[in-house]
Amino acid sequence: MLYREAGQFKTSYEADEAVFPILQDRIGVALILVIGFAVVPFVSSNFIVNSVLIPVLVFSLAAIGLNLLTGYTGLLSLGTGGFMGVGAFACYKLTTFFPDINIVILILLSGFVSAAVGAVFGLPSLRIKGFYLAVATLAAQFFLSWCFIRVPWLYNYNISASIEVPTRTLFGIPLTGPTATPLMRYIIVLSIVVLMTWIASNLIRGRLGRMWMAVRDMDIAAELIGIKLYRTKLLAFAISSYYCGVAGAMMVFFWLGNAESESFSINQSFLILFMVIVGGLGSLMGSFFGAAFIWGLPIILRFTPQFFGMPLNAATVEHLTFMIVGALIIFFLIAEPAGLARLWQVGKQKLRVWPFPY
Amino acid sequence: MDLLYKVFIDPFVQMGAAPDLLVQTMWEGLVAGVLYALIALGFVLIFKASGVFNFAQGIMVVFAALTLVGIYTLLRNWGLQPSNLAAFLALGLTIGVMFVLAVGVERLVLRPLVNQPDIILFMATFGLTYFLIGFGELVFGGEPKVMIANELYLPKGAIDIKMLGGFVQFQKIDIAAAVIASIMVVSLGIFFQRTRIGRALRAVADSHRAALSVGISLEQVWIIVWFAAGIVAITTGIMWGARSQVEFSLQIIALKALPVLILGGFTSIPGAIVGGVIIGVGEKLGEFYWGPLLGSGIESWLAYVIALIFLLFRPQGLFGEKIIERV
Amino acid sequence: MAPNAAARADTFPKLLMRNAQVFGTRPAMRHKDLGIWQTWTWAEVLDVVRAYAVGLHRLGLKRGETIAIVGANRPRLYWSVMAAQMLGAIPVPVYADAVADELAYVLAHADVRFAAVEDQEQVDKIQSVLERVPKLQLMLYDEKRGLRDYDHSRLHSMEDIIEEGQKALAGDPSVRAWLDGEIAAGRGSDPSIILYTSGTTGASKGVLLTGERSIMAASDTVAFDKLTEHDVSLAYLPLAWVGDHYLNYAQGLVSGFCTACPESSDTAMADLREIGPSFYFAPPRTLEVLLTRVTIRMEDAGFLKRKMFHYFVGVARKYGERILNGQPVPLGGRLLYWLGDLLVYGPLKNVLGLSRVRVAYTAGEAIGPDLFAFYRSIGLNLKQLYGQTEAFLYLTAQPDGEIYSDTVGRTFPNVDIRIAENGEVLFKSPGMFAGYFKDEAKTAEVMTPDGYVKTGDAGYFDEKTGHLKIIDRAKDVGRLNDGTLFPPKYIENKLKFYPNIREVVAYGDKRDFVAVMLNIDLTAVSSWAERNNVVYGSYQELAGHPLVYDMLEKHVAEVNRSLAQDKMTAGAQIKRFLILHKELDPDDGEITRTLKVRRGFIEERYAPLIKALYDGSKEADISTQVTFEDGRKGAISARIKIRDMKTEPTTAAMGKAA
Amino acid sequence: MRAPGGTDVAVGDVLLSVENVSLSFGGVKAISDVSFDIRKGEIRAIIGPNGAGKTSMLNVINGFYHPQQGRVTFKNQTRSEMRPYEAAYGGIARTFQNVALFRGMTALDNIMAGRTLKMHSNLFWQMLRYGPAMREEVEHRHRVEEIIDFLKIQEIRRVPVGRLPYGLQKRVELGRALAMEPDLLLLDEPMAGMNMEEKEDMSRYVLDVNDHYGTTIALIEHDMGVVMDLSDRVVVLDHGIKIADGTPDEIKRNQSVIDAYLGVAH
Repeated sequence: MLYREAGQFKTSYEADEAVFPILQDRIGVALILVIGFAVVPFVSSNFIVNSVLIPVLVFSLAAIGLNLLTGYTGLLSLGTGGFMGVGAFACYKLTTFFPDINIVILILLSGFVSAAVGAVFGLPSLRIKGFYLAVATLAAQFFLSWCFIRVPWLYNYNISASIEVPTRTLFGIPLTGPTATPLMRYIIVLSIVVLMTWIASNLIRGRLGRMWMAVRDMDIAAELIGIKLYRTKLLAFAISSYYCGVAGAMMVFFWLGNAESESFSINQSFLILFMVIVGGLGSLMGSFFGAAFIWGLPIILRFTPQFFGMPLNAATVEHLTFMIVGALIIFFLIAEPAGLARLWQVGKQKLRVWPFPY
Repeated sequence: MDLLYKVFIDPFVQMGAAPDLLVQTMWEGLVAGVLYALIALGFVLIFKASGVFNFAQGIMVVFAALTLVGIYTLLRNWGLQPSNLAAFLALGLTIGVMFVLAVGVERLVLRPLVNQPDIILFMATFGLTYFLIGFGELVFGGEPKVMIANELYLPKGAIDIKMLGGFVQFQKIDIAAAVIASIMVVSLGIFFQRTRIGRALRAVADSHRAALSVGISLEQVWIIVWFAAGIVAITTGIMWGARSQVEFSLQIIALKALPVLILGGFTSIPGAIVGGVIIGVGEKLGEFYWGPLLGSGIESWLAYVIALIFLLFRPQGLFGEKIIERV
Repeated sequence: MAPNAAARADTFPKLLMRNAQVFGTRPAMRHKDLGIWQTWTWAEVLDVVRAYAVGLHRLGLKRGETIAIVGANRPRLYWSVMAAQMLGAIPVPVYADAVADELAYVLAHADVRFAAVEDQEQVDKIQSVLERVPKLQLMLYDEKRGLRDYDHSRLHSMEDIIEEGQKALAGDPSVRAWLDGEIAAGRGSDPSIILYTSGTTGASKGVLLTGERSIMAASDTVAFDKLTEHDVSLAYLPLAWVGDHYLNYAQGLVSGFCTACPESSDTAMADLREIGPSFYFAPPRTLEVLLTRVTIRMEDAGFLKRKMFHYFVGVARKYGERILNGQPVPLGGRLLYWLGDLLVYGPLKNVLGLSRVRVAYTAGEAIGPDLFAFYRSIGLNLKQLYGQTEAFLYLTAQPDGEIYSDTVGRTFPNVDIRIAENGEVLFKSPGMFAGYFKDEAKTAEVMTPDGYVKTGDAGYFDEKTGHLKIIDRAKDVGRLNDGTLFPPKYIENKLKFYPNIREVVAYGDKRDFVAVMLNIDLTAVSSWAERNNVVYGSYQELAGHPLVYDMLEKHVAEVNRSLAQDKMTAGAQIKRFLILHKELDPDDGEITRTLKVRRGFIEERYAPLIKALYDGSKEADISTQVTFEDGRKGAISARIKIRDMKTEPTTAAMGKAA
Repeated sequence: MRAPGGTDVAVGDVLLSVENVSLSFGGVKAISDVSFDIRKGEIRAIIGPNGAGKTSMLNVINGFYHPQQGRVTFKNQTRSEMRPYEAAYGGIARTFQNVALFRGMTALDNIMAGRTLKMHSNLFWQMLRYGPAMREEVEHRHRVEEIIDFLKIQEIRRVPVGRLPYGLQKRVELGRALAMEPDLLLLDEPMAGMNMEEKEDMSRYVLDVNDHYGTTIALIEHDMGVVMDLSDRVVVLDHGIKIADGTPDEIKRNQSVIDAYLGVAH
């Protein structure tokens, strides 16, 4: 309905292959970015920024990471939490080694560490598939979270066995640590997420993306057209883990402020996997939807009783939340197994052919 | 050099030096293994018959145990005497609950999701897990509980046997666990091999149409396996509960069943048992003899690493059918 | 500025040179090819055409010779026309879907030595009739595919020829000078093109047009519709039809607008949507098909959506045209219409690819008032024009704001129209043809002593509007035995306005009463059948279905009612009708390429049916020869039912007495 | 116009030769001691009753299976073992009996994927989708569009292949193979499950490929009519043994072939 595609024709392949070939989409995205950067900071409270926006963005990035691996390359992983942890601890160590290098750079660097770790734990994927591989990644998960406890060097021998984020500044403005304003942290996180999302979209639309999807859809045929399976899969693990690592680092440095092994437990891995599935396998857009849904739902559930002035104690609400989330996930898988992204596509298509049904 | 010694020589020297300790460790491993095996059994049952990788098996164990204890306390509060009667009544009711659960799962989860990709069903069982956690805590409260072991006539105390120049201690409950587990496995084995339903179940594993030809609807089969898995869960719950206590953290050990499955293969009942024992014994030995080298707690991941290494050499597991790539 | 600038250039090649200077960097031509819209600016086009011309010259094409152009709307074929004209040769476009016989006739009659064709299909077709075209020496093809192993002694790829030309031009400057000379040598009075009219009767005639006149005609219309180099039009009409040559080729060169060629005929719809033309021409049939599709697709929409759609279409019918004509409309109406535009008209036009259309024309046959009203009401500036090949299309057209569905508009500037006493329309016009190629006799036939051309159409000027109204072909207007007037086309059109009816042939001249043979519209009727779960195995079965008969009977009854309105036509009501078992098909020669029915031919072909219509029998057997897609011939036979109609009393007596 | 089977294409020297190849799974012998060769530019048919080991032969040629005995020489270069992707690099493309497309991807992407081993831009540029990477994308998109044009599948360019009818899927798969610009194209029952019309189209395409790109083609096909029209030479397998080899006419007359098809016991 909003679309006016007549007369939007392409005279070059560059234009034809653009991320958003349709003008109206470009406008939409531009609007969202403007709102994200210019409007939200002024209208939303610290609470919103701190416990909704930042986490959702961080998780979206992690979800994108997992989606590259599971959604695009078809390799099921339950090690996401671990890889996020690697990023976080790596970044922590880097800050202690190079206190003067800008934190943003360190965060982006720490991703490489988890990329390396990811690649190592990706090795089994050359031999095994499906749930077997999932279990293999569980090994990574448990080994890593064990390391986060048992290797004191990782957290500089703090008695608390947790990492405390030091204060780091950019042009004198604190970005991390207790003194950093939520807004500042939000802006940094948003920028990094936008940048990395853009890169991800470039990757999946290009040669590498096609190789990944080829491996996902039919590895035999993929090998036959000259795709080296092991390189492609390992690359998928590495890049996926890079995204998760950066997400993990941001989670600690721009959101939680401190973290211990627990923050990167198996539950974290499952949480991210939920986001990917609910959002839609093989869709970047979906990763955002999934993160927002899975993270937002409990918050909403938590506040609705208060809103209606129902006297429920926190514990009960907590339990109810669990139940409802569980039920919703099942309901959701039944309603739309292809995830929120699919709903979005359908809606968009409807708008494009409006007033016709198809 | 020194390290190599510590890794490859020293542990075995210790074993030789104190064989009684070795036996003790292996026994504990064995028992743990048996319980892993029981959980794995739940997975296998469901995977075999419905191809669903039931992540909820772990929480089902906890849930079963909680329900049992919960109902028991309820009955007692109503002043039901004697305690044993209450206990067994509770057990019966719990079994009923597990049946209701099985039916519910089949109606509300499996049936609507039939012929969805595995990953989707897998995720659905996650949802189920969340639901059961929430529900369980809501009804029975989150705090740890004590299993009603002696009310159920489960033995207490230990037997010390003098052997190999030392004492090896066998907890009676552990022995009971081992025995009951074995009974469970054997009976399930018979159930699968001998009975008509059992054959139907195996038929389903191969093809759903085959099952129908045996005259059993898919729905029934699913209910049956989930119910069976529920029974297994109760047993496991009682055993674990009796050894430690009943709490939600138990569900994490459920994940231990995964490496067991890897070793045993997703579809083999004996595989589950053997795998369970290997993992149990392996991780206990590793913890006891190699743990100190790395700082303790390695049993949290050792099982997986064992499975992982194992996978690289035999992707389809010990007893799993061979996977052949078709072009 | 375009027109007067054009006036200076008196041939198309000169115009092309002008455009290359004036609009050098503007797009002249686009073509959906290899997935994107390949684009050429006027400057680029000039270069290619120059090279092409040189290439053709080297192959021996000489001034005054003819060259056949056969194929779909593709840049290289348009360029073939331009290149030929550059050398003073005369292009002769031929319908791409013409069957071998027609093709052979035209090629032979136009005694072409060269043929520029689209692809293997056309090459094969021509080679199959080679012996009947002795003069043909060389063929040029655009699409290389499949022609690799053909004997290339008399076959060249356009690409290669153009390349050679480029080399030659680059090689020595004198060639360029020579070519400029050739272009300059072209005179406006020289024949610029021969368009063969697929005559409704007998063999087609070659209409000879000259450059100067064509350009003058085009300049007038370009000025009339204020077309500029910023306009875009989609070339999807047959290359060989005057419409395409006029609207796209001539107007394009005069105004400098961009002509876009679709990827293929079956993607034309999608391509239309992508390119979003600002100037659009569609014969009523196309508009009809379009509307049918719209209605069918809306049928499948959800309840609310359907409700909304119909409601706002209603709103549009109420206010749309008045808003378009700039007449006063109540504020409420304007608001509703605005809302409708947001929810329905805008999106609808967008999906159909008509959002950006500034001027749209329809012509060729009468258009249904509802059909016409629909498009105008949703804000498409659709107008009617009247003309013919001999006039280089335009004779009359409707100026903005003076739109009536039953007129074809005012006499065009510089056009002179006279109505003969027998009601036939005669004209003199700037674009007037120079005569029929190699056919003095026929030329003389259609010319009046005082130099007017007979259109062969009967019509009159409407008093109120001053617009021309066309009722029928002059020679087709017949009389029933009781002497009442019988305008077959008029009746046929009234019936064809029903979406369920695709084709109609009416009989009555020198007969006791009017009877019609109907063709169902497969798309509309089959979807109707689906909705009312009517089962059928074949077209034939569907056409013969009693329920279908009932449905069409209602339509015929309504037509009778409306015929009864006017005392002129009241006597010509339909007494009997039947539904044909097969679609009338150009491949069987039953209708022309431009989809006009060949009444005479059909009369012979379906003699038994017509006999049955008039001897009162309830049904009749018929067996007909048919040509299948792949050219094979076969026969289908059927038993066809005939229905009687009761006629209405003349209601006109009071109403239209004055 | 054109002699059937494109015999007018220059049939040159040996491109690939199979010498005494034997292959068995466990105890079962799939191929025993088969030898034949494929010449540059020819269309070579491999026929035989079901279970004759035809597909296994193709799998040996492009490296899915490794024969226990015998050698395969491709472009004068003998090898015992190689991975399928090495075959791809070597210039062997292949379509499958039951279509093996990337179902989740559009027809365009499927064929683009066929260009993978022709693309080289590094990860950095791919991340930016700019400079070399973009240039490469465009260049190869252009080549792919030519193939799409050649196979007349413009309308389905953006359709996920999973949704396409069988005939079109086969065509897309052929397109993907062509995108690799192979020297040797292996077609495993390209016309399986097609109606007459589709078969004619597909035959047309096979000939055009052989003719237009000068590609050497080895194909397995059950429809004898098709085989005889298309191929220059035919090799006949039965129960893993080569029972005949020659021109279509020779094969038609060969007694053992007739027996094999009539199922006479050996």
